[in-house]
Amino acid sequence: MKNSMFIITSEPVSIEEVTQKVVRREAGAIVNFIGTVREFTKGKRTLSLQYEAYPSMAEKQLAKIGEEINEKWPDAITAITHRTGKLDISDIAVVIAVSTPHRKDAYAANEYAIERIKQIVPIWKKEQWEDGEEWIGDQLENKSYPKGKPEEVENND
Amino acid sequence: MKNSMFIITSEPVSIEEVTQKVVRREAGAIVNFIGTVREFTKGKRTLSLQYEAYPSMAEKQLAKIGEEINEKWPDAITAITHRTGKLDISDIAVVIAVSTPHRKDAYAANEYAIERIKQIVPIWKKEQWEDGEEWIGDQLENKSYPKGKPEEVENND
Amino acid sequence: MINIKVFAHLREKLGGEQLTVDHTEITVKELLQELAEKYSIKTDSIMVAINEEYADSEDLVQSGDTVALIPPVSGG
Amino acid sequence: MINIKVFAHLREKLGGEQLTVDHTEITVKELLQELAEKYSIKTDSIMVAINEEYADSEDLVQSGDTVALIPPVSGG
Repeated sequence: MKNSMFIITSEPVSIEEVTQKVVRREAGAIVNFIGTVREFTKGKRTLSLQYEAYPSMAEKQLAKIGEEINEKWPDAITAITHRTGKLDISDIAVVIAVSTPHRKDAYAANEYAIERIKQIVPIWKKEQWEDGEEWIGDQLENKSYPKGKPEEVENND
Repeated sequence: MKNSMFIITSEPVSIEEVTQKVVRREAGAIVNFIGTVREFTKGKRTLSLQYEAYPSMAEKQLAKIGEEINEKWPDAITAITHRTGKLDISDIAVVIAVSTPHRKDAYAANEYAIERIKQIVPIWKKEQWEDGEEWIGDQLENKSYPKGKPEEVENND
Repeated sequence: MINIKVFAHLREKLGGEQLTVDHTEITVKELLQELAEKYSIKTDSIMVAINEEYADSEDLVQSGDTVALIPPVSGG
Repeated sequence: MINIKVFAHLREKLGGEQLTVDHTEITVKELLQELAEKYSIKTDSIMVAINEEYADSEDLVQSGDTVALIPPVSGG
């Protein structure tokens, strides 16, 4: 399973390991995105994070992002590993690696991947602060899915 | 010297090592660019590459790119290591790591760094093919610097 | 019988990872209405997956299917 | 004396990494003209650095400076 290109794991994520999966003779460019736990968000101090996933579906959705990337950038190869469980400040939550023959495509495809993860992959983040904790993305109910599923394109920061 | 953020080295480059230099509590996003030796360029097969640098000046120019990035993206931290000497297919020539609080800046600053490396850092690549070898970027003399130095903005692929 | 997986704040609210409801066939929309009433949850922002694929509100859930209630995701 | 470092194809063409020329003071432009004639090299595409900083064609090179002839770069 560790050899799969799209993984949900409770183990620490190795940048090298994810990157190695996309190295190939045809590619001259690899772009990585590494999401780490940030201490301050909008002035509020985070102590730690808890990530929960629906792992089997999340891996399918990551693979779907890989397919979408191949429709848009046929020469790109993508590997993504997302961690679950308790993470401390600066721990790695996600590594996305994309290799392409030319670098502009690697940047664009990589950025597309992280945008899509935030839209369609069933993973949830609970922030632990000094004065409480909260699941992110739900409690304000400021998002709704009238169609019962995510739109194809939707931008959230 | 290995602790410096901007390094020219004849040793293999570690993605982890360069990335670790930019990890910090304030940053939630790291983008890496990893330039590897590609086998085919415009249909021509490369056997290996030789990189030569003017190391002391090249490290100063890399540091200058870091300063330029901090003018444009004040919250970004940049580390760059470029290798010299003989490289085989898929070997890493350069690793650029940029960390920022928010991801869009990390992508933009990282792409800026690789563009600038290709403009102002005194490093030269010699391609070895089956039927010969050639220093890249000079032999066609299709570039000229009437002012004796590179323009501030110039795009080459 | 339809198995229903719940996650994140919903899992905490409903006190478990899995519920079951007894239907031979029901639309996603009807199922959400039933769950909203039974468990006093808001379902406006809930996405639904049937057997690990996102579903539309008019899609049919059948006995034996696994449904997941998916609150707005926040990975990455 | 002015030290001149050369790189890449220029180094191979001139058969070494370092040349010297004897001037107390000379502009970049004049120095390039002199080198172009002396070594039969084209200097249109050559950038010049004085003591590891890029220089303009009107900048002055002085005795003791290290000049680098920098062909179009191709790193990355």
